[in-house]
Amino acid sequence: MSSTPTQLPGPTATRKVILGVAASDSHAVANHLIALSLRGIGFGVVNLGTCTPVEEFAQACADHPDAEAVIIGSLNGHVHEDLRGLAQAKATGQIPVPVVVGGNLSVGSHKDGTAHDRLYSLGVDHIMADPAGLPALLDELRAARTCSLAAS
Amino acid sequence: MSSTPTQLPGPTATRKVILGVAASDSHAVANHLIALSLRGIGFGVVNLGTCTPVEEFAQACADHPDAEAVIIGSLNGHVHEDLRGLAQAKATGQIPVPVVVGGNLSVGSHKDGTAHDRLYSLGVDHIMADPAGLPALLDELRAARTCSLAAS
Amino acid sequence: MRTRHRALAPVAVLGDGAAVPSPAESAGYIRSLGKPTAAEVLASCRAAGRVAVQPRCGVGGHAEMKALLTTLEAEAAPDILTLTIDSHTRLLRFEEALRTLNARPTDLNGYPLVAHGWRRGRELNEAVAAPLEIRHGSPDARALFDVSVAAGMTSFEGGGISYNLPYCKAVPLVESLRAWQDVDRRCGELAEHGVIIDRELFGTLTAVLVPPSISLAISVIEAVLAARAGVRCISVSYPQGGHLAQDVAALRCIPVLAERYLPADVQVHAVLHEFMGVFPRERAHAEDLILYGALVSRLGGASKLITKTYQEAFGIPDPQANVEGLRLADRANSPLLGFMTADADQVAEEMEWILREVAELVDPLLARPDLITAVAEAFDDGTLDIPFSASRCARSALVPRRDAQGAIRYLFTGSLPFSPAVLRRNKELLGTSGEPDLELGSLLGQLTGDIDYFRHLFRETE
Amino acid sequence: MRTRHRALAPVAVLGDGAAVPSPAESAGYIRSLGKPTAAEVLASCRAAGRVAVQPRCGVGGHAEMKALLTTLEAEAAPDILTLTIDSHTRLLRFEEALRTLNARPTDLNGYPLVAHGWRRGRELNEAVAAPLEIRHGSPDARALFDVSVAAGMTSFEGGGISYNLPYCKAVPLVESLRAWQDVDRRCGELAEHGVIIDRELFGTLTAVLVPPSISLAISVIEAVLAARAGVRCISVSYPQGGHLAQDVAALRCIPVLAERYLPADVQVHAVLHEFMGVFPRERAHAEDLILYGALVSRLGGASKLITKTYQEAFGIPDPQANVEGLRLADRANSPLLGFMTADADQVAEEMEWILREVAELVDPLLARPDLITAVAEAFDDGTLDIPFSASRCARSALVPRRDAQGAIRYLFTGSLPFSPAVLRRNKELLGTSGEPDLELGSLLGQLTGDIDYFRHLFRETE
Ligand code: B12
Ligand code: B12
Repeated sequence: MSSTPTQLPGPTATRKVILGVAASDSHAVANHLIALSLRGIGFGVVNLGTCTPVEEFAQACADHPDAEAVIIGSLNGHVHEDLRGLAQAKATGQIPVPVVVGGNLSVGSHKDGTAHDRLYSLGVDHIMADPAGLPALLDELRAARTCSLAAS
Repeated sequence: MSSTPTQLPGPTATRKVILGVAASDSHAVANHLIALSLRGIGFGVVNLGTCTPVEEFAQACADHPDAEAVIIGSLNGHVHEDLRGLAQAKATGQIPVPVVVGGNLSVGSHKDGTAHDRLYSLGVDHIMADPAGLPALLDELRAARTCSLAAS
Repeated sequence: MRTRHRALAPVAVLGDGAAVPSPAESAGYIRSLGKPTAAEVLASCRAAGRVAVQPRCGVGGHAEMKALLTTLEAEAAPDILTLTIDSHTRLLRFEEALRTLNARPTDLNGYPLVAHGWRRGRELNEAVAAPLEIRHGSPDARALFDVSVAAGMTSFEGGGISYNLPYCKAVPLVESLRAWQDVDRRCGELAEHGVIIDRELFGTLTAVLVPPSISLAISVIEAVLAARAGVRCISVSYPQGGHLAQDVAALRCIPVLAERYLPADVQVHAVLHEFMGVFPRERAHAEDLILYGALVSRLGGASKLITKTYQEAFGIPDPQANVEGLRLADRANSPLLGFMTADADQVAEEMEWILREVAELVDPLLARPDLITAVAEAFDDGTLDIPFSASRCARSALVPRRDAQGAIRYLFTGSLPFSPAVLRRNKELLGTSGEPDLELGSLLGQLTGDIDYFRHLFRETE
Repeated sequence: MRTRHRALAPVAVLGDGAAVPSPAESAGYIRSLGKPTAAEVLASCRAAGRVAVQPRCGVGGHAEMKALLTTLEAEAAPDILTLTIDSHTRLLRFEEALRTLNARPTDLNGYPLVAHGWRRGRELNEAVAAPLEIRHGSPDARALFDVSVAAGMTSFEGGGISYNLPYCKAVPLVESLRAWQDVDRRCGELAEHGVIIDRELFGTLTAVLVPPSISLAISVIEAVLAARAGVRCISVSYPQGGHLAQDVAALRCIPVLAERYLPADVQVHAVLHEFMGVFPRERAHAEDLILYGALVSRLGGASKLITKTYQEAFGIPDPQANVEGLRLADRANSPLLGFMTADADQVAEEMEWILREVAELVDPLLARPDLITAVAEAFDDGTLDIPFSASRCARSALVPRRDAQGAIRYLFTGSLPFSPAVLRRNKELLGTSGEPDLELGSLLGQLTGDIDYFRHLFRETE
C-alpha cells in the first residue's frame, strides 16, 4: 500500500506535453486527473501543477523543446489576467507550441462567448471543454505540424 | 359528551346583533368563533352563517328590528361582488343599522387601501381587522345611536 | 407580481354559447391530446416512488391563467397542474362570475371555467404538458364537470359530502349526493370510452382541526358511492393536521381502507393536502411548514401532494410564490432523504385507532341498502358530523382539540357512535379528567390556540 | 442578475495608501461598532440550538459587494456574513488584483480587500447587522489580517496547513505555518484588548474526497498551534463528504477532539461546509444536496453551516441564487424536524474509527517539542498527507475511494502511520480483497466516478 499510481512515471514516453494550471489558480483535481489519463495513454507529461505563471510555462518550453503543446487549465475565473503575458511569450517565441486552454473560463454563473474571444486574442490556440478530447486534438496538432514542417 | 357549548343558546340576551358571511363565501371558522365569543359576553347573536346574500341580511333586519348592527365576514376575496346590493338595501332602509365588515377583503397577497374604499362606497360603515374589537365598537355604535335618538 | 396582459374580448354569454360536446367526443379529444391523464401520472409516480406535486392555482382572466400555468410548468414542473375555480362558479352563481370577469377579472378568486367555456379550457390544456385537475367546491358540479371534460381535464375533485358541508349553507345532502352520483356515473361512461378520470375526494373538509377518522370516514363513504357509480380511479385526500405520526398513520390507512371497502379493480391513491389551517405569516415559518408537509407525504406513502405557498396567510399567491412552494415541496422527493423515518410504534398505534374509529362511523351506514339516505339521516341525527361546518346539514356538535403533542383528538363527540374504548382514549389523551371545561370563554381560548397551533409553535403570537 | 452601480473612482494605490491602524485602535473600533462578534453569534446560536447559516460571497467591485451583502441580509438574514477574497489577493498578487479591479472588476472572483483598503472594509461592515468573516486561501495572510481587523471583521478563516496545501504550489509549510502563528498571536493580542476573533480552520482542504480523519487531524494540529498562540475561539470546519453517518460522526468528533487536545478555556465550534466537491448541475438536484447538507449540520450538532447555491457547478452565484441557497439551508433549523435522527449505532462506529485514525495521525506529532518542524517533516515523509494537493509540499500518495455506501475510505494510504486494524478495516469496507487494482485507466475511472458521486446519484451522467 505504499506506492500509488498517481506517483508512477508514465511509461517510456514517445510524445510529450506541458501541463499546468494558471497563475492565480490552485484547483488541482482536474490537473491531477488529466496528467494521470494522458500518462495512461502513453504521453510524457511535464506537469507544472497549480499556480503556474506564463513565465514558468515558457521556461518549461525551453527545458523541453520536444513538447508538442502547452495545456493550461483554469477554474477560478481569472484566466484572462493570469494569461496576460501569453501574447508576448508567443510573439517572442518563448512558447513556440500550440496553447490549449480548458476549464471554467470566466467569473460568474451566466456564461457568454466573450470570454473565449478574449482568450483567442491573448494567443490561446484551442479552447476545450472536455479533457477527453485532448488526445484527438494532440494528434491533429501533430499532424498539422508535420504537414507544415514538410511544406516549409 | 352529547351537548356542546357551540350549540348552547346565549344567556338571556339584552342586546342583539346579526352575523353572517358574505354570499359566495363559505369560510365558517371565524364565523363560528365570533358567534361563540359574542354570545359568551352576553350578546344575542342571530347567526345567518356562511353564504349569506344581502337580501338575507335585510330579511333578518326585518325579523329582528331590535338588532344593533349587521356584522359580515368575508375571507374569500369576493366581498365587493357579494355586497353589490348593499348600497340599495341601505338606501331603501331595508338594512337600517350600521354594517361592520371584517376578514380578508380582496383577492391576492399584496393588499392596498382601495379594497376598503370600495367597501365604504358600497355602504359599509366600519371595517375591522380583529374581532376582539367588536364589543367596543358595538358599545360606541349604541352610544352614538342613543345620542342621535335623544337629539332628534 | 402577476404578469400583465392585454384583456381579451369580453365573454358575451356563458361559455361563449358553444354547446358542450358529448362524452364520446370529449373522450376522443382527450385521447388525441397526446398527454398522460392524471391517473397515468399518479400511477407512474407511485411506481417510481415519487410523490407527485401539484399546486393550487386559479386566477380570473384567461390570459393570466394561461401565463400562470405556463410559468408554473416552466419554473417548477409540477407533475399535475390545477385549475382552481372561483367561488361564484362553485355555487352556480355563473352570472356573478361572468359579471366580475368582464368588470374586474382580478377580483375573482379562481378561474370561472363555465363563463370562459370549454374552448378556452382546451387552450389552457394545450398550453402545458402536465394533465390538469379541476379543484373547486361545488355541491352540484354537473355543469362544471361537462365543461371540464370537454376541455380535456382528466382529474376532478369533490364529492357529495365533502363539497357540500364545507362549501355551502343550505343545499340538502341528498341533493348534492345525487348530483355527484351523476358526475361519478359520467366518469364511468367516460371509462367506457377509454378515458379514466381521476376523481379526488375532498377529505380536507373544513380543513381546521379535522380529526383523521372524520376525514377518512367521509372519504370511504364517497369512495364507495363513486366506485358503485363506475369511477375507476379515486384519490383520497387527507389534510395535514400537524402531528407527524398521526398524519403519517392517516395516509397509511388509506390503502388499508381501500382494500377493506372498495372493489379491487379501482385504483386508489393517497393524497396529502399541505397544512390547510391557519398558516404562519413569516416566510421562514411558512416554508418550514411547507417542507414538513411534503416530508409527511413521503413518509405516509402518498401518491400526490397539494402544495401551499409562503403567502398562504395573506391571500391567493403570486406565481413566483407558487413556484417556490412547489420547488420546496419537491425537495421531499430527494433521493438523499431515505434515512428519514417516522416512529413505527407510534404510527402503528395511531393507525389501529384511526381504523377502528372509521369502522365505528361507517360500518353501520354501509350496511344500509340506500347509502345516500343513510348518510343524510346520519348527519341529521349527528351520527356523522364535522367540525366548523359551513352548512346547516351538519351539526358541528363534534368539537376537536389538540392533545399535548399536537395530535387532533375529540373533546366532544356529539352523537357520533363511538365505542366506550374510543371515547376513553380521547379523554385520556386530552387529559380531561371527568367532564371537560364547559365554560365558553375558556373553551374559545383553547380552540383558538389549537387553530393557531403553528403560529404559536413559531412564536408568532408572542 | 447583479445590480448595476456607478463605478467608484479607481483605487490609485493599494488600500488607497491609508496606514493600517494599530491592533488597539482596531479593537476599539470593533467594540464601538455595536454589533455582536462572530464568536458571540456562534455562542448564542449554539445556546439556542440553532445552526448559524453563512453564505460564501465576494465580488470585485466595492458598490457591488455592498449591494450583495445588504441584499443577502435583507432577503435571507444569514447569522454571519462573508467577504470572500479574490485569488490574486490570496496569493499576495496585490498588483494583479488592483489592476483587474480598475480594469474589469467583474473579472475578480472575490473582493480584493487589500486593494480596496480597510476604510472601504469598514463601510461594508457598517452596512449590515451581521458580523463578517474573511474567507480566502492565503498561505501568508498577515497583511490581509491587519486590514481585516482594521475593517472590524471578527472572524478570519485559514491555517498554516489548510491555507497552504490546497491554495498554492510552492510555499514551504514552515513559512506558512510561521505566518499563521503571527496571525494567531495577533488574535491573542486582540483578545487582550477585549475582542475575540473567531479563527476558523479550513478543514475542507482540497474538498474532493477528503477522508474525515485527514481533515480533522490537520484541524487538530492547527487548533493546537492557534490555542498556543493565544486564540480563544476556534471554529473547526469539516467538508460534507456525502455519507450521512460518516459526516454526522465527523462533526460529533469535533467536541471530543477539542476536549482531548485543547485547553478548556478555548471555545470550539463545529462547522459544516455544504458539499464541497463536484456539484450536480440540475437545479433540483443541487437543491436536494443543499438541503441534505443543512440537515447533516443539524444532526451533527454543528454551530455553523457554510452554504452553497444551485449555481455551484457553473460559477460564482448571483445574489438571488445565494439568497435562495441560504433560505433553503435554513429550513434545517425548522422546529418541525425534531423527528429526524441519524442511525446511532452507525454514527458511534464511525466516530470510534475516526477518533482512532486521528489519534494515530496526530499523537506522534503532538509529542514532538517543535510542532511546526514536526508537521513540515511529516508532510515531507508522507506521514501526513492530503489527496489532490495543489502544493508540492504534500505527496498526495494517499488515494481515497468511496465504499459501496458512499462513505470515503482509504484505498492507498501512502506512508500514513495507520495501525493494521485501520488498514484492514478500510480494505474490508472497500471490498478490495488483496491488492487493489493498480491499473491506471481503471483507477482513473473509479476515482472520477467517486468524484462525480452526486452527479451519478442524480443520474445526471446517463
Ligand atoms: C380553512 C380555510 C379554508 C377552508 C374553509 C372551511 C370552512 N368552511 O370554514 C376551505 C378548505 C373549505 C377553504 C376554501 C376556500 N378558500 Co380558504 N382558507 C382557509 C384558511 C387556511 C384558514 C381560514 C380559517 O379558518 N382561519 C381561522 C379563522 C379563525 O381566522 P380567519 O378566517 O383568518 O379570520 C380572522 C380574520 O380574518 C378576522 N375575521 C374573519 N372574519 C371576520 C369578520 C369580522 C366582522 C371581523 C371583525 C373580523 C373577521 O378575524 C379572524 C381571527 O383573527 C385561509 C388561509 C389562512 N388564514 O391561513 C384560507 C383562505 C382564507 N381561503 C382562501 C380561498 C380563496 C378559498 C377558496 C375560494 C378556494 C380558493 N380559490 O383557493 C375556497 C372558498 C370557497 C368559498 N365558496 O368561499 C384564500 C382567500 C384569498 C384572498 N382573499 O386572496 C385564503 C387566504 C387562502 C389563500 N392564501 O389563498 N378555505
Ligand atoms: C473543489 C473545488 C475547490 C477546492 C479546490 C481544491 C484543490 N486545490 O483542487 C477549493 C475548496 C480549495 C477551492 C477553492 C477555490 N475555488 Co473552487 N471549486 C471546487 C469545485 C467544488 C470542484 C472543482 C473540482 O475539483 N472538480 C473536479 C474536476 C475533475 O472537475 P473540474 O475542475 O470542474 O474540471 C472539469 C472541466 O472544467 C474540465 N477542465 C478542467 N481543467 C481543464 C483543463 C483542460 C485543458 C481541459 C481541456 C478541460 C479542463 O474538465 C474537468 C472534467 O470535466 C468547483 C465547483 C464544482 N465544479 O462543483 C469550485 C469552483 C471551480 N471554485 C471556484 C472558486 C471561485 C474558487 C475560489 C477562487 C474561491 C472563491 N472565490 O469562491 C478558490 C480558488 C483559490 C485559487 N487560488 O484558485 C468557482 C469558480 C467560479 C467561476 N469561474 O465563476 C467554482 C466553480 C465554484 C463556484 N461556483 O463558485 N475550490
